[in-house]
Amino acid sequence: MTGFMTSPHHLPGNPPGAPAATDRAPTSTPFSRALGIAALVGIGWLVVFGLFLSPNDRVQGSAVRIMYVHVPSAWLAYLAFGVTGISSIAYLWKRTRSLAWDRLAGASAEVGVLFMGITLVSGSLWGRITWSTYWTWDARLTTTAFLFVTYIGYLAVRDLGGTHQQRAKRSAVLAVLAMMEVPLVHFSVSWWRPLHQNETVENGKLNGLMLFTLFVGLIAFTLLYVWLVLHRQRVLTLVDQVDDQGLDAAIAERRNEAVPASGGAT
Amino acid sequence: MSTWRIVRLVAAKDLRVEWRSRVVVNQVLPFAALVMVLFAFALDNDKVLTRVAPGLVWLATMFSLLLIVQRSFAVEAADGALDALQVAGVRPGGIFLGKAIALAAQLAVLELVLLGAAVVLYKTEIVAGGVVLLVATYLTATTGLAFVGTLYGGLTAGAKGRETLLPLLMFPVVAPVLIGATRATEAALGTEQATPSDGWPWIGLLALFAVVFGAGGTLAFGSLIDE
Amino acid sequence: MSTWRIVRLVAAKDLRVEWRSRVVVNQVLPFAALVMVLFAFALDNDKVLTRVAPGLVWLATMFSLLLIVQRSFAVEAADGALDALQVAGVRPGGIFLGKAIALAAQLAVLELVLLGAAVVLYKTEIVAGGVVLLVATYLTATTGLAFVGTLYGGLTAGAKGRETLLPLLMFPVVAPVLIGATRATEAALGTEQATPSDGWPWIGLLALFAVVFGAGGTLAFGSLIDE
Amino acid sequence: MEPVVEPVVALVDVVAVLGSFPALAGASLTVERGEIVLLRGPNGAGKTSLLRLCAGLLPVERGEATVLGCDLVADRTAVRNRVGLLGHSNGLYADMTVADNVRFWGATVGATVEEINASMQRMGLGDRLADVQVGRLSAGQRRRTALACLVARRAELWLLDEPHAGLDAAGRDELDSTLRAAVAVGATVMVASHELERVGALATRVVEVVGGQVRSVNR
Amino acid sequence: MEPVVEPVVALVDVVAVLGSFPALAGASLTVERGEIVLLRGPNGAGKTSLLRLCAGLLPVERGEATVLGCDLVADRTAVRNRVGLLGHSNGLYADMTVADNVRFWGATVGATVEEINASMQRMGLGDRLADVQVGRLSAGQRRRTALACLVARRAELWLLDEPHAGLDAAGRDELDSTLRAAVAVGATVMVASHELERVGALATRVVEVVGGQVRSVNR
Ligand code: HEM
Ligand SMILES: Nc1ncnc2c1ncn2[C@@H]1O[C@H](COP(=O)(O)OP(=O)(O)OP(=O)(O)O)[C@@H](O)[C@H]1O
Ligand SMILES: Nc1ncnc2c1ncn2[C@@H]1O[C@H](COP(=O)(O)OP(=O)(O)OP(=O)(O)O)[C@@H](O)[C@H]1O
Ligand SMILES: [Mg+2]
Ligand SMILES: [Mg+2]
Repeated sequence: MTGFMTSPHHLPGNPPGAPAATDRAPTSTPFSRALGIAALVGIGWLVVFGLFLSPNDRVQGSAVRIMYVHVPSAWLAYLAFGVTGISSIAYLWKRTRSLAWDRLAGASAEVGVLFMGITLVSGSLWGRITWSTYWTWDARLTTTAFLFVTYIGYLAVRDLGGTHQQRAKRSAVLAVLAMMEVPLVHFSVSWWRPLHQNETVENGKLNGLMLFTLFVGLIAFTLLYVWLVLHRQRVLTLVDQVDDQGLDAAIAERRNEAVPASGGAT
Repeated sequence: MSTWRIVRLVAAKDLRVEWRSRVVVNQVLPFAALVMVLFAFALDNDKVLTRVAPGLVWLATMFSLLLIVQRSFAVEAADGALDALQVAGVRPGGIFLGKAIALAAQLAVLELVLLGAAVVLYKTEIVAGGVVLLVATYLTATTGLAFVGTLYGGLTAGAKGRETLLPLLMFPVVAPVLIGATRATEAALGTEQATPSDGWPWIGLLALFAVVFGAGGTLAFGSLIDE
Repeated sequence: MSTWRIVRLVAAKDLRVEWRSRVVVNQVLPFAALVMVLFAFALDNDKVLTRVAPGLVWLATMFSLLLIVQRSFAVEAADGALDALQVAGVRPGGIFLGKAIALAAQLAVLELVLLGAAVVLYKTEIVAGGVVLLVATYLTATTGLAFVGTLYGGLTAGAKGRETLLPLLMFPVVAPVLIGATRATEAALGTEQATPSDGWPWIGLLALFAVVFGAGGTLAFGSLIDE
Repeated sequence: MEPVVEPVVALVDVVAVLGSFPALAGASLTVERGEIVLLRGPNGAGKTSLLRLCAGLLPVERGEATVLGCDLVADRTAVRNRVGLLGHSNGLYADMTVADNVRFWGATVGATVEEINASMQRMGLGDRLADVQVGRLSAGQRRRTALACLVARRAELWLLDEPHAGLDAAGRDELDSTLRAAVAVGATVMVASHELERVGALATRVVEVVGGQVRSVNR
Repeated sequence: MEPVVEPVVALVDVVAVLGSFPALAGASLTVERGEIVLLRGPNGAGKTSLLRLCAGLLPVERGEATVLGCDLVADRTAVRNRVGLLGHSNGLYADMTVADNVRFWGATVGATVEEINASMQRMGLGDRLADVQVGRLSAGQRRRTALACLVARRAELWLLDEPHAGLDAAGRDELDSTLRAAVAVGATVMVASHELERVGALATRVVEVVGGQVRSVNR
């Protein structure tokens, strides 16, 4: 778990009186900087291929270009939720229990929600063009929406308060349960009457350059995902440490109540 | 004390609370029934009604579920009983199963009433061929809903202000049950030429759902309820 | 102390409670929104949806009304505040109007969200011609609902076990509002070739309703709340 | 005091029911202005019911009851804004902060901002606690808040149901002096309590409530 | 007791938070078997939090806490069924009758019917009250019911939060003798209370809780 995941200062989980993280500790390492650049380049390529090099679609015209954002973002959202689930399991499993897993889960869920949001928006825009409607009660659309809400709920549960361990346990359980909704979304198309595209890609119904562009998008988004998660996870580490330092201050204040001067109820 | 004794104990307690207070019977039942009536009002059009009847029945069930779950844990939270249960060393798994069973029992009664209402208000016919499927749907769906309800009810019961999360957490998760149960019921009732055979796959989904949340709840309830 | 100061005081208090606890925003709003989504999914059929959209909006409003009213009086009953209000000699009429105003305010916000949801989810178009009618509908209906809600909320708040009556009492009474508001909204939105002119008679009904329950409540609230 | 002064509380054979149970079964009691009366008696004897009846919350089933000159049989509501009741429950809004609550309850009787702040200070609810939601307070802090609300009301007749419960040593002394001060300016106090020593010392008279009736106690 | 006997409660610099507030800010306390410890201190000092922590309800944020040999930091749940907690709230189901409640709570620890009836009798909840819904009881009767449930549990460590509040004279004596009896058969008792005289007389040791810390008091 530790290693490149932890922040540059190699700060432990959440130690009592941790080394002051207040001196604007950057959340980036040489590695993550390189990663960030790579992601940028990847997105650059995606723009080039997606907007210029890849051909129009016979039926959909240039609307098809939305796919290069829509599909990768959807798949990355799946990946993100998967990571959240796995690291939650890792937390719940006694031998690997560490708050670092919990923070990774949280970070990944946040990014996942972001990507799912992109899927929803790009999807409905695409829908406006091809189905001439932003939204319809197609199975995949709905299940996607529910998945989106579920993880918003997950994030809400994360800041219910309580100690870090309580937060971790609680949300880990939810994450594992929520993870099982993902296949529901994926297979929804084959289970309900689909209006939405079904496994277009897996069944290789795509022209070569389109497919390639899609994969460019996939790579770029993956790099972006890893980069975002790295940073969020480090930020969350720092936040937990700031909590602890805030607690130190609060404790000091609380102990002052014992000084006779301020007696009474407070 | 064996987990099963605890399960029985907790379930019996919840049912006794209901027996003494009659909240579900006097409040939730009429509510659910009125929901059905109001649906009928809101879309007064027989053709539409019979078509969507199965969906509406399950929708009404879910609103009632929300109320029953809130009630079931309000009772625990009101005077610190949930804490007391934990201090008494009652295994959380036991609490979970016990409350889920009581919840399922109340839900089952409620669903029968709603189905009856559907038959009366929406002129839904129950075809002999579909009865088995219908029963299967009700069993699996009810169990699933009871488990989910108890799980999230417990999670949101703890500290104050939490209960505000219940609908947000619960609805997206029970939505699959709503869908599955609706389709299965449609198949059982032969709505839109659906045939029972179309229904059975859904039962699978519902059963899976019930198993997952049953297991998850039994194992994890402890860490969910202690804030 | 003048009744109006009391009204302002009570209304401000209720809104502050909401401001501090955010229950309506965090719980009822998402609930209502999800109700709309689930309706849409249960019915999933765009033609039906746009046709019944107005009805569904008001149906969802009414479920939310129930939750808000229960909450509004649970807050009073929880720690004996309602008794304290009476002992403080706060005129019941003042309590009624104050709580009704706060309720109406919260309801209004909620309805806007629901209308928005309907536009997005059900592809409801709002035609310029109908806007005035639409606003009139919302004003009259909201006022009416707020009055009814507060009236029955107070009636059922008192002794324990009573709250079980709320839905039973309230829904039949608000049913007319549901119908009136739905028809008026349909007229405003031009659902099924209805024209605004069809709507105005309903506004009359809604206004009458609001006036009756407003007057009734202001006068009779005292005898309702003290058990 | 000379007889022409009418008593603050005059109950004659009062019967009051909770559900179907006669919590008060023929209670008779007279309280003069300026008294501090301790109501003692076993659990379930009817002390709380008696206080709620005097506050006009519990209807009089039989008998005659006059409080502050208002006939409760004819109209329970008239007396209300002139008495102050502190029951077993605090009558606070858990979601609002301490300051919100005291301000609200103060305002219902038109107390000024100064009076409100004064009563909060008096109960030691200054600075830190003022902006904490009541629901998060400790039991005693909640009781203090309720008392602060009561003090802000300047009632003619104080009806206190186990007011000391939950208060710490300082709070108890504060409460006692508050009551003495109130009586000094012409108020009357009835206290139901099981802390006989403390309240006994405070009280000018002790009566015993048993089985829904009132017995005078001579010490 | 000789040092080899490990203490029933051993807290070292314990910190525990409610929300973000450190209700316990470095509390250290050791309680030996058979002691009756009175926790006194101002409102909001942390008494309730301390008791809830010992019952395994409140997690230990920092420091070390061992109760009945169970390490609370490692696992809060292990200790639970061996302690008995009576908090500010009674932990009763208001809709169920007194008998229902006592039976239920008794059953959770496998108490026999005799034990259950005995503890009800002991708290004076026989005949009439047994079938009244708890929600309709008077404050003191409710407290008695909670105590009956507690007595039926035969805990090794009794954690009592202002147990006397609301009890009448008879009930208080009954409670005291109950506690003495429990200690006589090897239990340990911690009582948070503001009734210093009464509980002081009962206690073998008094400690003061202030600002989330524990101070020993020499009398
Ligand atoms: C709001 C509307 C939409 C949502 C929420 C949505 C959601 C999704 C999701 C979640 C996926 C991932 C599927 C999977 O692999 O499991 C997906 C894939 C896809 N979507 Fe959409 N979509 C929407 C609209 C559209 C539209 C309008 C089109 C084009 C007509 C479209 C075309 C595709 C295609 C081609 C794929 C890849 C299919 C595959 O290979 O699985 N989507 N969409
Ligand atoms: N529905 C009911 N059925 C039976 N008894 C009831 C009912 N409602 C109330 N009671 C009884 O009425 C009495 C209420 O008395 P009250 O609360 O005034 O007692 P109290 O003197 O305040 O007692 P405490 O000292 O415990 O506060 C209790 O004995 C209670 O058991
Ligand atoms: N969210 C919060 N914000 C600020 N303070 C809080 C919060 N939650 C709890 N507190 C404080 O934590 C303390 C809880 O202390 P606790 O209930 O243990 O006191 P206590 O010693 O039992 O007091 P009492 O004698 O009144 O029962 C109180 O001072 C309370 O104000
Ligand atoms: Mg009483
Ligand atoms: Mg306390």
